Amino acid sequence: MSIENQIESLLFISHKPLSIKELAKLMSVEIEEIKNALAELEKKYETRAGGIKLLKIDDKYQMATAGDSGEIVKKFIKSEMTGELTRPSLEALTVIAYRGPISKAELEIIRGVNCSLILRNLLMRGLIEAEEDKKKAVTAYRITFDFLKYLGLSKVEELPDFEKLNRNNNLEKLLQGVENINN
Amino acid sequence: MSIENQIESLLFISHKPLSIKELAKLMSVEIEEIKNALAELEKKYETRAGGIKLLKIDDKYQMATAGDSGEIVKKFIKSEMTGELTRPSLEALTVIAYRGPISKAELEIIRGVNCSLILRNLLMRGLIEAEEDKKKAVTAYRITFDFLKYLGLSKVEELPDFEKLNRNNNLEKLLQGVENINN
Amino acid sequence: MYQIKTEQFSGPLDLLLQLIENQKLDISQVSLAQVTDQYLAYLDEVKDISATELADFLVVATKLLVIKSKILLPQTIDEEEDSAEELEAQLKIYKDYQEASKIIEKIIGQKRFSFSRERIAFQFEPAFSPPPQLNAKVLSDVFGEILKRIEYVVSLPQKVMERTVSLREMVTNIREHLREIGKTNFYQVLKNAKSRTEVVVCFMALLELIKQGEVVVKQKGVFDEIMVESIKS
Repeated sequence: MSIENQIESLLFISHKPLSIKELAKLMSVEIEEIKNALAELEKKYETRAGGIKLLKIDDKYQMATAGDSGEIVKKFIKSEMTGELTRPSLEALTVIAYRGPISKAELEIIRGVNCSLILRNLLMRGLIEAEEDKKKAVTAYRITFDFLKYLGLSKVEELPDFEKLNRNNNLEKLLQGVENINN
Repeated sequence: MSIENQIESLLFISHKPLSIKELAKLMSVEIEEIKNALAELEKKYETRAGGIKLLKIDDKYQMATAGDSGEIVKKFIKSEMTGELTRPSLEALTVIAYRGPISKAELEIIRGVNCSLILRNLLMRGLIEAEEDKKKAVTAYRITFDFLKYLGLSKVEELPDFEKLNRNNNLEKLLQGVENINN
Repeated sequence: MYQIKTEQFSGPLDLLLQLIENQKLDISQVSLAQVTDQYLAYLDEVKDISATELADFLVVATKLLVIKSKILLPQTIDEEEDSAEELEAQLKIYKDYQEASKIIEKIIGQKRFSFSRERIAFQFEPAFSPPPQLNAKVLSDVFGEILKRIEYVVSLPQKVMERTVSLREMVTNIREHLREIGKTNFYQVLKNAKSRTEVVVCFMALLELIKQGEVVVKQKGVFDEIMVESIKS
């Protein structure tokens, strides 16, 4: 059986996102092969535009129902998802979605407010996750699949103006300036 | 959105086979329409011959992994069910051991992150159990007797430093503080 | 004076942006200077601002005053270029993301939610399967570490409070400077200012005095000294 089909099977039964590394280990296959197969699979799901979507965040993948079926699936599984978010939460999530993985300091420069409490709140709601960057000794935040499911998108790159807001050159300058002040 | 896609979404998310009648009722659509859409869907899945199959048992439909993936799927389940716990799972288990019975909300306040997935995994492995607290209308989690026995203990109070760790000032403050914010 | 709705702003930049947009201005140092008074007025009026947020609102307040002083007193403050440009740049960037957040809000509002399965799609008998290496000692160690982390979380609001209090002290200093400046030359006071903060404090004080009608400020030409005269004396 092809690697692509095996990956599809695993993503289908799994209750959680799977990373390229996990898949490679499980299947005893080179990372490169997994990557290629996933790229193929991604393309197919995008072209089909059916009732199942393949979601992607960085090197992790998860299958989910298409946004168009949102209402009927919600009814079927009796989900209480409302998608309600406060303005500060929404702002923080936006910045993290466009610029993640992002440090707390960077987020605070963009929002102009201390974000400790809001980050904690979003972590508890499972809308973002934290990851230690051991090299830089900082914590980086990124959005989770749960937040992607709020949006009904396959990946953050589908957000409007992603290119522009992902790499904001003015911001790079500003961040450097602030680092200099802090040092 | 097409009926076909909606059916595909429902079959994907459902844990049990769905009948044509059930689908028709759920979607408020004529039986004939469901039948036609299902026929289309069946054809597509057959042609694709991917990692997911569309099974028909009597008048019920279900999605399943393709037969050839059986081995890798079993390997995945085994990896989920056995072996050492990840750090986040271990932390959750620890908090439940020392503070159980404890609600999901309290656990998440203490750990500062969402614990849905972890709780499901610990339940699956028989390390914790859920109990409905009817008075508070919440689910409370505690470690199982099997796990206690595995640790060589007969009750949680025999855990090392139980008194000291179970009654911790900061812990009480944290749980109280969050209650205040919520009120 | 323009009335600001007492609504909850998601932060100082949000407030600033709305003040500028209400006046249909573009983001520039000049427009920032123009809304400085309204910004400060809002801080005076609003009561339900939390301690956490107040600190951040005050930080922006000082930056605004630096900008305003830079525009009004170009010859005295030249090393403040960075701070002024920084706030302008920060606000422009914030605006980009705030607009994006409104689009995201709309996307979520369509409720085109996706769902994933919550359990593995495979029938198997749940069986007790403990992690082989786990023992009671590990549990107590891990719990100890969790408690340590909690110590930090619990102290978080306290830290924020401390920061706010120190900023409050600065505002108190302004009141004290009020008297002093009323009887002296503003330029002299500025010259003696040891830090950027002190310059800001002095300037803030001057603005307050003018607003309260206690002093008048006179300047013959653009680059001439600013003379402060107390009306009451």
